[in-house]
Amino acid sequence: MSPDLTTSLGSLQLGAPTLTASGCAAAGKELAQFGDVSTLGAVVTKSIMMQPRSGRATPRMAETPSGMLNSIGLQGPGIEVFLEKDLAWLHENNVTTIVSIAGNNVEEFGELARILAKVPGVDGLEVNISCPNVESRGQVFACNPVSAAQVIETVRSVWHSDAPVLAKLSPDVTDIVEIAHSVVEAGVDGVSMINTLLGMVIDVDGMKPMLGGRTGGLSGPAIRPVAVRAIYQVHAAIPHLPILGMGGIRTGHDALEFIAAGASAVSIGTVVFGDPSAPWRIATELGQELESRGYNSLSEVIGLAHQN
Amino acid sequence: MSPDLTTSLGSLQLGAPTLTASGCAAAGKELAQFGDVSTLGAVVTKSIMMQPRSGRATPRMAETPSGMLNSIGLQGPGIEVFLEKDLAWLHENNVTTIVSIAGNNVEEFGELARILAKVPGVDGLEVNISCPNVESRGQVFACNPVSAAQVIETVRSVWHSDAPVLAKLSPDVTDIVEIAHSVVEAGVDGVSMINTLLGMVIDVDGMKPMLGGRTGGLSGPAIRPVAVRAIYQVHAAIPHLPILGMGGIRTGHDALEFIAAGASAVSIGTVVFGDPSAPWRIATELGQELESRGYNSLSEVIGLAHQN
Amino acid sequence: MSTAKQMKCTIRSLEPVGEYLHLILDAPEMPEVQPGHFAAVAVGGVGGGMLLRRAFSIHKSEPGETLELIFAAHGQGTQWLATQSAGDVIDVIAPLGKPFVLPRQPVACVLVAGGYGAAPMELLAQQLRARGCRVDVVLGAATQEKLFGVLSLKGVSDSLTVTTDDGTSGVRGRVTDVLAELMTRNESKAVYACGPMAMLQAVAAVAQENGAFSQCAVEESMACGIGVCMTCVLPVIGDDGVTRMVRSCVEGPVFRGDRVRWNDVDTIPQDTFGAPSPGGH
Amino acid sequence: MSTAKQMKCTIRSLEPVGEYLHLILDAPEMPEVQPGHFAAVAVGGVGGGMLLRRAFSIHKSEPGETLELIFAAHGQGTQWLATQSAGDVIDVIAPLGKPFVLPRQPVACVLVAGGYGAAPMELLAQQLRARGCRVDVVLGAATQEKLFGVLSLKGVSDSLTVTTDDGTSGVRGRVTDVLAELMTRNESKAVYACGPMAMLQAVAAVAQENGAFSQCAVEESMACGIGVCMTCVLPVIGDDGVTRMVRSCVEGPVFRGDRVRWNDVDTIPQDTFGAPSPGGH
Ligand SMILES: Cc1cc2nc3c(=O)[nH]c(=O)nc-3n(C[C@H](O)[C@H](O)[C@H](O)COP(=O)(O)OP(=O)(O)OC[C@H]3O[C@@H](n4cnc5c(N)ncnc54)[C@H](O)[C@@H]3O)c2cc1C
Ligand SMILES: Cc1cc2nc3c(=O)[nH]c(=O)nc-3n(C[C@H](O)[C@H](O)[C@H](O)COP(=O)(O)OP(=O)(O)OC[C@H]3O[C@@H](n4cnc5c(N)ncnc54)[C@H](O)[C@@H]3O)c2cc1C
Ligand SMILES: Cc1cc2nc3c(=O)[nH]c(=O)nc-3n(C[C@H](O)[C@H](O)[C@H](O)COP(=O)(O)O)c2cc1C
Ligand SMILES: Cc1cc2nc3c(=O)[nH]c(=O)nc-3n(C[C@H](O)[C@H](O)[C@H](O)COP(=O)(O)O)c2cc1C
Ligand code: FES
Ligand code: FES
Repeated sequence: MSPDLTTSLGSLQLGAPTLTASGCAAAGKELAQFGDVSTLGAVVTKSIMMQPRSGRATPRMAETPSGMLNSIGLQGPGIEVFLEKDLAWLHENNVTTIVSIAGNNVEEFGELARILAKVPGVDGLEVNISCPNVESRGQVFACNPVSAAQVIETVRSVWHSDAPVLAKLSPDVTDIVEIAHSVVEAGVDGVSMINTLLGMVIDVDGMKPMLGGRTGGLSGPAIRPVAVRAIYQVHAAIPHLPILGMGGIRTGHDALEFIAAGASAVSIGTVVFGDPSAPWRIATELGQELESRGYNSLSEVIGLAHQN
Repeated sequence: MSPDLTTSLGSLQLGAPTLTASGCAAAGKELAQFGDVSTLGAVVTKSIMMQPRSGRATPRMAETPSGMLNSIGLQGPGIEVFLEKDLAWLHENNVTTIVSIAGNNVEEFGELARILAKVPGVDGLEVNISCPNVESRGQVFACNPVSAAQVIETVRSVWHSDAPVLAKLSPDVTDIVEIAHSVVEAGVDGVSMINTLLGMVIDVDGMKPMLGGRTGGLSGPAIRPVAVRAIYQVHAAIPHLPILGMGGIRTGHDALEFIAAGASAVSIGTVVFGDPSAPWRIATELGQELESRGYNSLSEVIGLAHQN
Repeated sequence: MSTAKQMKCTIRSLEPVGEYLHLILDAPEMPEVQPGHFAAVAVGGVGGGMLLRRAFSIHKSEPGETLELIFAAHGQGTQWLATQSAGDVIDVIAPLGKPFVLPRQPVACVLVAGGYGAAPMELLAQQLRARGCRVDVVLGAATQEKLFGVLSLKGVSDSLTVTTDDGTSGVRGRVTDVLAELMTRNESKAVYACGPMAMLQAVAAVAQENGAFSQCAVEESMACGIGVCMTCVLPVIGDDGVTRMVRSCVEGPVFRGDRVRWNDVDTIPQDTFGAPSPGGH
Repeated sequence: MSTAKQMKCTIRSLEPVGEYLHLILDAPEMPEVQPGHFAAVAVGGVGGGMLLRRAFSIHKSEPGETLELIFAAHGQGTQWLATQSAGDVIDVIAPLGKPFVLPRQPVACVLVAGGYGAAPMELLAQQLRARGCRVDVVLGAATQEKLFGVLSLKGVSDSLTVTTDDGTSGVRGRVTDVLAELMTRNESKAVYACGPMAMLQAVAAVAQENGAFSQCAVEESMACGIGVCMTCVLPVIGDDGVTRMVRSCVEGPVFRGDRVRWNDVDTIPQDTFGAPSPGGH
């Protein structure tokens, strides 16, 4: 019998263990030509802001060894158009949807949450606190336990919905467990980790940073060991906390590493760019990895690497 | 005419721009079969401690995408044997030598510096503050501006030598510029960056962390964009501070990225394991990269990417 | 949006043509292709260090049979591709992007290409001629070895002009040095262009000055090629007159030449939809 | 420490032998080799995602001419190596490590190998016989396809015994099931072993029980293979009776079987030189 791959993130039941990572699948529609999007664990949408946003200047990407840098700068249509077009499509197509939100300040996060709490088809909220706080000299919310908690408290106070709220954590911190503790106290139902690492590539012909935004976020298999470590640390410190894991997952074997470290489900990000069918393929492979090791379900493996 | 590749780190003149990275060339002797070690910029020796040290249990390494994890745990013979055997060999062979030191507490760093300040053949000191502080629940010195500064102040107070003192910084911090500022105030002549990133690989057959030490340090080309970013940030904040750059350098082109970001010289680490002649090859390639772009010297390129 | 297929394709042949390589793939699952469509090829092998696909204009294709690409071995990925050989299997997604829009009327058209930008032009010329259009071709390159398609395009066009920067073949100079006169002579109503951005900008300008419609296939750095990553954007003016940062992989790579804000590529013009207000967001 | 060469070697042939692959390289710069030396092979190609070399016992070598290895396509790197073909060039460092120590006297020796552990044994048998030693060989594997070298070792030994776990060839069981009796019968004074750690441990124990000297080639995960990284250590008792974490790439891979603390491999025994005091350093 093939293993039971269903899982959950807090109150949200997932029919499959692989989700798309925010910013790596737009709002799901473009992936429909490579698979049935409604069979994914969920689509996590590109972080949406209140206002339309042009993003940063190009070049916005650089390939790096086993990874890439991006500096998209949260380009998006703003929450209104998102609801009308993107969320409507997801809802019509019965896609489990986790909406990722980003704000320039704490209030904007609150406004976004207030709007989304009322809308049908939002199965979960991922709060991308790994974006710069314009009120605090551009420091990233997730890099400070106080500002991270402020965002979550504000979101929580207006989130009149049963759908879980996840905080998306940045690995660019001295102590990720401290940040996890602070968002848990502020009331999250789970955490998503990890966002990208801050990186840079220099264009040595132009003698300037390669990306239009100078720095960018490093993602892909290159960062996988950092993601596994972060998840392992947070699960060790807060065992009951649901974790949506991500960071360089390419195969079912990689996904199993994340589950064993403590993730309840995984998001596939950068690898989708090279292999758009990866979210489906990895779910299948994960099933095979579990089966070949004699496990009957994914749930029995969550955090198992902590027992040995 | 081929470009002038000589450079300096504070008062230390280097005949070549590529050094070995601490822990990636032992004390130089084993590399002698692949090249003339005295022609390298310098050998940076494996971090030495006061006492002999067995290191951590095996497995001590795991290959990762474009990188590796290691958890050696600072295995070494202790300062006494180091002076007798390793330093003596380096000195006899006219190798420019930067000795890397590590202590379990602030006093040990001081003791090591006091001993080394008197010994001939020490051309520079690299203070590896990226190791755990046993007195502070194992927190790494370099992760805290106060403990980082304490180490440097203590070293500086007994360092009666003209050879430069470099602090080796960890990238696993929220704000590396803050740490750089604090070690500069404490009196370093330069910084080495970056040390490895904390990572983990799970053995999904054994269902436990792969490494004997559970976590390990991630190095290699995978982390290069993080290193370039860190160097760029520190050079932007403290332009006069000499930087020894490292982190995944594989080619002369990579080395040029580091120089353009603000490094005065570079150390070659993990890549040596796959290509023991890399430190020499990369110096040659760097010369070609400079020449093909019409530069006459390495020194004119240091930090050049900040001007555009 | 075209519906693309992710396919394993066996290399039938890989041969040099001038400074480029001509790759012919067995592509039994290949859908119909329009000129201007592109293909995205995975490089470096599984477990290699390169995650991102490389984009190439589709040169030719027999649906259900073959797919042909022309490429320059340039950086790490294309150099890897150049070392593959017949029998090796590569992973390809195609067809991608919006193709060239063909005129409804049998008007005179000029096809302008720089270097490997000529790859999609034979297919385009054939389709235009099938609609009764006059087809004039201008091929430019830095030097003779970087010209592609001179012979084959001669066979499917009414005239073919070659320019090289160094004069090693045809007229010494740029494609735009000959374009205006050619357009006047033939009363060309549409210009189709593929090549470097600077060339596209110049061609679009000449087209506009001569009252012609232009279609330009742009080349922006692409991470995904399928519309999900937002790396490949450039400022394009919409039907409503508003400039947006638009994805060249799904809304392009072919754009109307008068709609692309060529001077502002690699910037966010201040009047772009959603642009940062002065002083930041 | 041997002096190793970093060489570009062209593949002369790569052929399957049972479940293994036999790689023959052109190695014009190859120095002299002793049995037990190993080679470290770069895998994945330049720019690939694999930074570390793979270590293989040297099977055979003609100095200045060839280098032969036997390997199992196991993980990512060896699988890549298995896809290479004649004419491809790979980067090799050899010879590395400390080889087997040969006896001064012409004593009776037993060579025990598990699976591809037989790779260095033909060379070893030849050298022992050249010194007048009697050579008995025991080859073991899980199953018949995982045996290597049966025929060739028959030709250079006085007796050859095969064991397989599943009985598909030779005696059903482990190499140690036949070793003691063989040693008694032939009054063997030295045992040479290469294979999995558990086998080495068992062989070393049997050798010691029978008053023989043993030499075991261990297999520890290696990052550099040249002594600079300290990843490949295991606890070995020195001449002074002190246990140290010793690098198997330069002080091994061949160790005296009675000196390796087999039960403590993958730990730091408390009495190791420099071990953490209880409660940490
Ligand atoms: C729509 C389209 C059609 C193209 N058609 C052709 C063609 O027919 N023949 C041809 O030779 N080339 C074509 N190119 C350019 C080709 O994609 C690049 O030359 C190639 O991606 C460079 O890869 P590399 O491995 O050589 O370089 P690398 O520097 O290793 O590439 C690193 C990364 O940057 C991206 N990149 C680098 N340069 C470009 C570029 N110029 N355009 C887009 N992405 C880039 C790569 O896709 C990769 O993700 C086309 C590009 C686009 C966008
Ligand atoms: C001295 C010595 C001699 C050897 N001789 C042979 C031989 O003759 N034939 C043969 O088939 N194999 C031999 N091995 C084992 C061989 O090195 C490993 O099977 C191989 O490195 C695994 O690489 P991979 O790409 O298949 O696995 P991966 O899992 O991709 O390897 C990842 C990393 O771990 C290291 N590693 C993994 N397994 C081992 C291992 N068992 N031993 C050492 N390093 C390992 C690799 O070198 C690499 O750096 C020998 C090992 C040593 C140390
Ligand atoms: C092009 C790109 C855009 C991204 N955009 C977002 C985003 O809008 N919001 C967010 O929370 N994370 C974003 N991420 C981060 C990913 O969701 C993910 O956390 C990270 O890339 C690590 O996973 P990966 O290695 O599988 O890509 C983006 C990543 C990439 C590569
Ligand atoms: C096996 C290994 C051992 C290391 N040991 C030390 C050490 O003792 N002291 C130190 O400061 N850094 C040590 N490092 C870190 C390197 O010096 C270097 O900072 C880091 O690996 C990044 O450079 P690289 O990617 O070129 O290896 C070690 C790295 C490796 C891979
Ligand atoms: S390349 Fe990803 S959206 Fe266009
Ligand atoms: S493998 Fe590096 S020291 Fe042995």
